[in-house]
Amino acid sequence: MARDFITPKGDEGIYQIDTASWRTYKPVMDKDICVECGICLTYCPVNSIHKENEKYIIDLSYCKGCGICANECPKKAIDMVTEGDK
Amino acid sequence: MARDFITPKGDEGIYQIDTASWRTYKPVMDKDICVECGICLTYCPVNSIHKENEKYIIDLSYCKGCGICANECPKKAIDMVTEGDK
Amino acid sequence: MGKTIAITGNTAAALGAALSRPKVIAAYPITPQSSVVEYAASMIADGQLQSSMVQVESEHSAMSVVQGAAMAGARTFTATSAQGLALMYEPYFRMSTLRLPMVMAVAGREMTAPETIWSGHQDTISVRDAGWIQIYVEDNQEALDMIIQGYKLAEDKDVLIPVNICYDGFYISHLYEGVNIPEQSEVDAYLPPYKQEHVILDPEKPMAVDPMTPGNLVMKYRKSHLDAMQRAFAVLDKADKDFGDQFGRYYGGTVEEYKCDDADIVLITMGAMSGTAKAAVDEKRAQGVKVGLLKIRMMRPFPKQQVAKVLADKKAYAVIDKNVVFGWNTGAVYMETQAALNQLGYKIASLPVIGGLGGADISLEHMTNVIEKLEKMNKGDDEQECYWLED
Amino acid sequence: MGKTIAITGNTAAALGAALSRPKVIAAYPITPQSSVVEYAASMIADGQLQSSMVQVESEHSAMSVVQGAAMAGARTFTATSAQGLALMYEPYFRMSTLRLPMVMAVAGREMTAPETIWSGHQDTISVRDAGWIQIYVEDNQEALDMIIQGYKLAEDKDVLIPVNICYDGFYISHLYEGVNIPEQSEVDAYLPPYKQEHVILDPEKPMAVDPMTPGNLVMKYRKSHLDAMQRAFAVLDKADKDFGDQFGRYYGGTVEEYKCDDADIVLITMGAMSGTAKAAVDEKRAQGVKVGLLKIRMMRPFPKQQVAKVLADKKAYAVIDKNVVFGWNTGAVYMETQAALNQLGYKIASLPVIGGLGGADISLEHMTNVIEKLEKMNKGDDEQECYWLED
Amino acid sequence: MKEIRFHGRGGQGVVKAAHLIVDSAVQEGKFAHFIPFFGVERKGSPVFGYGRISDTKIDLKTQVYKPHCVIVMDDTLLDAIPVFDGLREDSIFIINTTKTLEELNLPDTVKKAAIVDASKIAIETIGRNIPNTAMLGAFVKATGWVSLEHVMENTDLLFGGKNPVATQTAYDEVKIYDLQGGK
Amino acid sequence: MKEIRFHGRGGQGVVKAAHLIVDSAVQEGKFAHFIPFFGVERKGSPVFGYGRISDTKIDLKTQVYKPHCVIVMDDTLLDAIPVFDGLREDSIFIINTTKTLEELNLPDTVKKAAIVDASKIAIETIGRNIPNTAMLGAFVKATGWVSLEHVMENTDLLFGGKNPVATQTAYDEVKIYDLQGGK
Amino acid sequence: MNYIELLDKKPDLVTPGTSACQGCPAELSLRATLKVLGENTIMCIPPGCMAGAGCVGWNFDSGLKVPVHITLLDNTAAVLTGINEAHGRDVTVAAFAGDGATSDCGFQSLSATAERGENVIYICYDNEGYMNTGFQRSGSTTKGSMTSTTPVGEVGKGKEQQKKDLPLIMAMHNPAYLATLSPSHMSDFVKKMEKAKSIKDGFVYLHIFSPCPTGWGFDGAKSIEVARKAVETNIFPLYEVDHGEYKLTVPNKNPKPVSELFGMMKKFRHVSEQGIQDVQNYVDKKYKTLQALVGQE
Amino acid sequence: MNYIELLDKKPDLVTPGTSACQGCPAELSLRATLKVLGENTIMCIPPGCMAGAGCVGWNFDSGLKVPVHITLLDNTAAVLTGINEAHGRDVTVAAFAGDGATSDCGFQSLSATAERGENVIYICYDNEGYMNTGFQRSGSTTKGSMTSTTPVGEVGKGKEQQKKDLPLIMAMHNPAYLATLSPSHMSDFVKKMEKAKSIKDGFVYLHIFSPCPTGWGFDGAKSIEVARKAVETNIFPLYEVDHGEYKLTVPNKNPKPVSELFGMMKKFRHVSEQGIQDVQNYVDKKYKTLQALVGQE
Ligand SMILES: Cc1ncc(C[n+]2csc(CCOP(=O)(O)OP(=O)(O)O)c2C)c(N)n1
Ligand SMILES: Cc1ncc(C[n+]2csc(CCOP(=O)(O)OP(=O)(O)O)c2C)c(N)n1
Ligand code: SF4
Ligand code: SF4
Ligand code: SF4
Ligand code: SF4
Repeated sequence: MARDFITPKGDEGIYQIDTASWRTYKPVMDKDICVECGICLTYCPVNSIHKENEKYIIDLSYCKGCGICANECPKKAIDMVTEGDK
Repeated sequence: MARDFITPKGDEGIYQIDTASWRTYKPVMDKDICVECGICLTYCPVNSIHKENEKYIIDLSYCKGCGICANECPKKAIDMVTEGDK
Repeated sequence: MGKTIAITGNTAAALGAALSRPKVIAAYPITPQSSVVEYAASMIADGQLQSSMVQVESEHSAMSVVQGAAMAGARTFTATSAQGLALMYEPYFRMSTLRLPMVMAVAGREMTAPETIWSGHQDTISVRDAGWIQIYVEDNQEALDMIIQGYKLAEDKDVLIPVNICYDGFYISHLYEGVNIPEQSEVDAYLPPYKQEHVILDPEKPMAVDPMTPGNLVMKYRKSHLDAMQRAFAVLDKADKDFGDQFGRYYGGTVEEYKCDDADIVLITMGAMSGTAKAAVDEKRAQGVKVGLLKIRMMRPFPKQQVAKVLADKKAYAVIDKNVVFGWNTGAVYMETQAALNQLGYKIASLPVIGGLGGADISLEHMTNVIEKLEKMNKGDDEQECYWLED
Repeated sequence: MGKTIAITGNTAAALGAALSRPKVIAAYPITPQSSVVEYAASMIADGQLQSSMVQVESEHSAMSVVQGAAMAGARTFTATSAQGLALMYEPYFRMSTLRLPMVMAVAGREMTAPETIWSGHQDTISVRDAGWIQIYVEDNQEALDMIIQGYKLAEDKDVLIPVNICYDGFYISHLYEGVNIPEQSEVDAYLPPYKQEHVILDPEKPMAVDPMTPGNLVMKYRKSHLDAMQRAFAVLDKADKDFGDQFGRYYGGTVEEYKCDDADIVLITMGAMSGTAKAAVDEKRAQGVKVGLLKIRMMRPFPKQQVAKVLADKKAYAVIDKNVVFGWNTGAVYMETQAALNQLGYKIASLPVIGGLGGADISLEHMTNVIEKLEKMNKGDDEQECYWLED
Repeated sequence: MKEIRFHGRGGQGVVKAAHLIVDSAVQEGKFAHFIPFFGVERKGSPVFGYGRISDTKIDLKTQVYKPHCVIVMDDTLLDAIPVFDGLREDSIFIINTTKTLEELNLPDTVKKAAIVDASKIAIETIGRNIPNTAMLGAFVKATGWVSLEHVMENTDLLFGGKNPVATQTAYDEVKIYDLQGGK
Repeated sequence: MKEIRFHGRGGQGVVKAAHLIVDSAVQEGKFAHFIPFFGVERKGSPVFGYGRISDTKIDLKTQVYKPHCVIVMDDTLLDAIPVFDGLREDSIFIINTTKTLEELNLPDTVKKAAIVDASKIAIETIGRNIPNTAMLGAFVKATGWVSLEHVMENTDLLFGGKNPVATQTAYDEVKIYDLQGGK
Repeated sequence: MNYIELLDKKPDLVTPGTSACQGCPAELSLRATLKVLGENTIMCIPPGCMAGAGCVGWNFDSGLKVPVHITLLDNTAAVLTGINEAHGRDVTVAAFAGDGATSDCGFQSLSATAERGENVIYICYDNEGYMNTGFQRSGSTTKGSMTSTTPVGEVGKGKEQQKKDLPLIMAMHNPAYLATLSPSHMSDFVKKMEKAKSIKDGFVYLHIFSPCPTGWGFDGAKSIEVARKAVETNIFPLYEVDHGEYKLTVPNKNPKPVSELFGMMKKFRHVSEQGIQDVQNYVDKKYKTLQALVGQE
Repeated sequence: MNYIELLDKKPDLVTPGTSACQGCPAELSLRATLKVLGENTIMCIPPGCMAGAGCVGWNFDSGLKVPVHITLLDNTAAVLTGINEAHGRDVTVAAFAGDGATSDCGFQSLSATAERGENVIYICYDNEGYMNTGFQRSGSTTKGSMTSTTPVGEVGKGKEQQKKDLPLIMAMHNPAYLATLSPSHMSDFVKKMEKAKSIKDGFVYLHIFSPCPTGWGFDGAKSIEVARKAVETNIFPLYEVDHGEYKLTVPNKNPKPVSELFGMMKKFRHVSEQGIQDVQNYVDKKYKTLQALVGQE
């Protein structure tokens, strides 16, 4: 897009940061323990948790590894494990 | 006083306007009706009413002739009369 | 052809705005501008003007409201003066640097301190480097006409810069005189509805307005702004010509020359005092003095070419400033005229003059005194000391 | 003789202020100034500084609080940047026109829009006509020292004008380098307690501060202000000399000349970029080019005599502005230099340069490029087009 | 061009009176203007303003220093304000007062005086001491610079009520003295 | 004069590390400075800054375009940021990484490289992945521009705890490669 | 000394001749205020009727017999703060400001000063509009009121919004002391002013109802009557909040209808039955809120 | 759709990668807010963490998928007004602003917008300080809190004043709808946000409690826990005011002591028993006020 440099505007795309690279720890959900209450989803600040086919899954593309999901899960179904491990 | 014209300040005297000249009507107090309650004094906006020797008197030097005293006097002891009359 | 009625400068400004059909008006009262707001409010109350008027709590919010409205594509109007202009300075700067066109009328008033409510150019002059176009007018008719022209100029795609129409407090804001009020239909023909294209806040076209911008790009935005400023000279000249063709009143665009052609010496003025200067020129011409007047109409951008062109072959000139530049011992118009001449390679004898601050009168005698001083000057002389028009 | 430690420019400013013993501090955080406020707060929290610090809600109130304190006779300090300076513009103008001496540090930042938090001189330059003295510094030591000298200058009975100490955001505010911290006792000797005499709010001496004032008197107050501004040159030169005698550091007062004596061509700069310019001068001198640097330290009042004196016999000069004048296609220092030369009767080839806006870097190469352009210019040539230092 | 200086006090309607004169002149195809100057703009404080009427465009935007006509709406101003300053040889001095010419003791520079008790007329007609519309009648009679018809029409338009009556009454009652030969 | 460019991410302590170098140089009677440049200053965003060390006063106030030394605190920056720009012939490239020299695949312009797993050292010593104090050890070893004693003293003063240990460990563990003749 | 004696005997620290309109109760309130606060006071007055009436001064003369400064319209409370911080000794630092300067243009500065708990007294005289510049609307204007920026016409029906409840808004800032005052209730007025003067541990906010004969359109002789009516109708209830304790100082169990006040002046002449009812409902609701606050244990 | 489904299915209108800190609940609140308000929204964000985190944009890219503008720190509500006045059609005009922009620098603009009853939604996320510039004190900071401008030392003991009670102050402005929200109570949060969106007859003010792990000094994983504790201790009671009707949406008869919240983070570490008690008293008093307001007939 040719810019006119009149008024600064952001209309070419969505600015985003690769926040996945921030993680030291990553959340790992134990599907067996999970009771699909959805609590983790409501609290994930980066919108990384979703229900797919009746199951909750964590999409790590932007997950910052904050650990809120693990902390809030009433069943302790989520573990924070060191990035790279599993 | 020699002015330096640094910061504008009012330190030579008190600025005042000859508000007596505004009057169309002036308050006249009937000492016989007055019961010395002091109400007029409390309401005069220009501080023109005072007690002297146990009597209330109206000092006309700055009285604007607003008529509040006459209006508020519970005994109707004050009359507003045309300036120059009485 | 409209009708001529006597009105104040403030009414003229309000009418000029109303005829321009702004969608949103937001303004805050301040002497000597208040009746602009009041008149606009009464036109709306009477159903004569279809604008939203926002009753803001301060000038800072007045400018912010119109900035919001302008980003959403509306034509907007506001008016202010002195302390109000100062209070809105932050959003004022932003309005121009977001390149949102609008017109703001300023009833020029001296800046406090000292505590004053009277006339002066200090308010607008002190903020002349905040990115707005500034046009100064001489009488009520010009105030009305220039608000309409102001929109034409501001909204031109080559410009897209908001415009101040500056008229002297009291000397114009409260001046009551005959003014021709153009017909709405004629104004509509001259000034079509504005459609904003360069930026918009609209869910149908989501975008960020003013995301974070690094320095290399800031340089580009600033250069674009400065370039647009330089284009404004021609756009104003054209707006003036078109306006004249339609309404029969021509103002000269960036500057007005009055009897300059054969003049040896020239007065330079801005705003209401220009009328008095014209009378002085006439008086002195009658005495055989070859004097002319250069009235600066556009102070931002500064018409350096036009000023230099007029002065090029003159013997001497004086600039009468109704403001001071605090870092100099002169006014702003004088200082910038000096800069213009230097850059363009002229050196002409000159006299800096300051008068009319805080509502002080600039009289016909003041003007003739200045002319007499100029007559005595020799080519190349520059008065280093400013001549103060005291009573 | 104090000790030398590495600190940031902001810490230097806070220390300069603390050493000057202000009674009242009020400031509001803004990038890149915030750590000035924080450092002052921590000195107070630690019991090292006996000042009242008012935690205001905005810069408008910051300036208003110190104005109140100053009217009651207190020495005061504040610091700000860009949007903060803009927001306080109304009380800022009033502080100076009430002639209340104080020092305000400004970590220079580009003005929004575009949305930016980075370096620039636009903030202070755009308000240069609001009656303050403005001094621009080159490094952390100068920032610290000039805050102390600033009080000396502001409080001088010949001056009584508040002073801005302007230092470039990030390039100085966040620059971390060795700075000599003077001993408190030495600063006390240089800068005695301030006793305000010209105006005071005190029940023991009742007076109105800033009653309504008619135009003929406004003219006198303005003239007095402009005269005091002109006296500030000499007072700063003396403050500089006294400071140097005591602390061993001389800065040159209104301007600093760097290898100008035998120079043919001269760069003019202000603030942090001056250091880079010095390096460029050295580099070019090593190649045999007779180039010098004129660093403008005081921009308000504008030292026109000093500038003209240095440039008088030069072949050409360039001014590198880290700001724009919106009504011109140049920066402010260039424009005013032109005015100065014209008024004083000089005509020297010149090149307007703009760079460093919005945090853009002004590199050594930029500087040497400017020098090379100057070398090619002939006497009398003026570049009408501004040279933009883009990457 | 005729230059007029107006003196009065806040609340007496000085500005409105001046506007009515300008309106009338403009309707008559003349050029005219009025510039008010306020001190502190509140009831009772002295108010003044400057008017001009001319057959050609008026460029001047300055105070009037040498009036052809001075209008004083309140005789208590005589002591407070230099109302007589700059009077021309051929000028006319119009004053609202209960006093007689003798009692007024006008300076020699006043060569023609018009005296009217506009306050009395105002109270009798409109019922309030706002003397401006009455003063207009005196002005028209004393100067003839605008027509009584226009002024009365405009007064009616702006104020209505008995105001035009006040104007007419003052027009009829004003006493005009030629003082060229001394009082 | 030696010029240094620092790269890292918000939260890694880049600025503090640079300050410690300047502190040390100043204590040694040298001149030194550091200028940080922030984008959006929040955890994880790329951060960079410029340092200089010299025996004479440093006038320059500009970015470093031709560094004698580049310090990279986070190897994920290698792809994101032009960290290799302007490297001098005689410059040193210092990087915090778990990778080996081979895995890094450095460009030819890197003539000398210092590799250290500062994050690991940090986690092992101070218990958190803040690699700055470890990187200082690598820097001192690789350049010798300031003394280890001063840096450790200053680190202790500013951070205390095990930070000086991190510095020492990295000093000991950093691997320095001369790549003049190619990798 | 009872309040009448006090008003009689204490020196009047205001110029004897201000140009405030005939019957202006703001002038009355200013005089009474300074009689109580006394000579050891520094006064700030922003632009508005009181400054315009000459209470700051003209040329080289002052309008008060205590130190006085005209602040900006928008920074009064901040200036008070600065004066207070600078003064070593014990001085009463006070402001006397219109409702425009208080509720609108200077509100942020006021709110922040309250939040900081500065030891100053901020007094607002509420004439429900910008009187000095010609009666434009303020936030504090009563709904329906005609003003010069909310004129009445084909479309315009006066101010569209209810009055901004400054006293309650300020009460929620937890000042050390807050009170509403009316010149019609001078005994209450003086008592509250004395209490305000005695406060040393924080911020004081006083809100004075100040009918404006000129702007509102009634005879200046009726100013006090109008003010009294505002109290009697609960349009302006008299109460105080002393360190968090709410108290109705002039309780009003049987309020008169607001229409009685509306009938007294021109600015409401055009207001419809429905319009009056709107205000009545608002006043009733507000009074309930106040009672609830008074009643909280 | 229940609130969990809504949060799951509604499009996320915020950039997937913001640079808000790990565990920042303001990011959570912003995403949830826009999921409810939807695509027909224009958003204004003043300088602060959310703008700094990239939610406005960078260079030529936007940080949101709806129109977004970064206002000045001091004029957000006024800009909303202008956008709203200009828009012919029905668009939700909203702001998402920090407590600094709201309670301090932009408070006047907010207060006046509320007074005018503009049809816009102003949302404050309250992290009790100026986080974006390095955690300086704001009016909304809790008493005792250490911040970078109220540091702790020999003399300094953290913030000296109680927290400015923005929600109650705004409630006294008579908004059409007002509510307090906590990210720990998402069902309540979504319900209130939906109600806010539905309001067409005036001003809406929403105040979201937003603990800041970075500034306050606690582990980001605990953000929701901290927010919940604030509700449980009555430090941040959840209520709404719908056209003047007060309601506690999450009543809390047996509040936990505030010390439980104080213990969770570094910013209060230095606070003495007495200091905690001060805040406890303030919280108790405020809750009583709130109950009184709820109880008014
Ligand atoms: C920034 C700014 N805007 C506008 C004004 C103009 N102005 C002066 S007084 C005033 C009205 C003040 O109203 P209020 O505070 O209610 O006092 P009142 O006149 O009613 O006594 C206004 C708008 C100003 N002085 N400063
Ligand atoms: C007039 C002005 N002053 C100061 C600033 C600097 N500034 C930018 S963001 C900010 C803090 C905002 O705090 P808050 O609104 O609480 O948002 P948070 O950063 O906590 O999210 C400040 C002071 C500014 N942008 N404008
Ligand atoms: S760790 Fe944090 S960011 Fe990642 S999924 Fe869990 S809550 Fe979301
Ligand atoms: S909170 Fe725990 S149990 Fe509930 S959906 Fe998430 S992982 Fe499953
Ligand atoms: S306009 Fe009203 S408030 Fe102002 S002085 Fe006159 S009566 Fe008083
Ligand atoms: S500093 Fe606090 S509020 Fe700001 S993004 Fe980080 S966690 Fe969120």
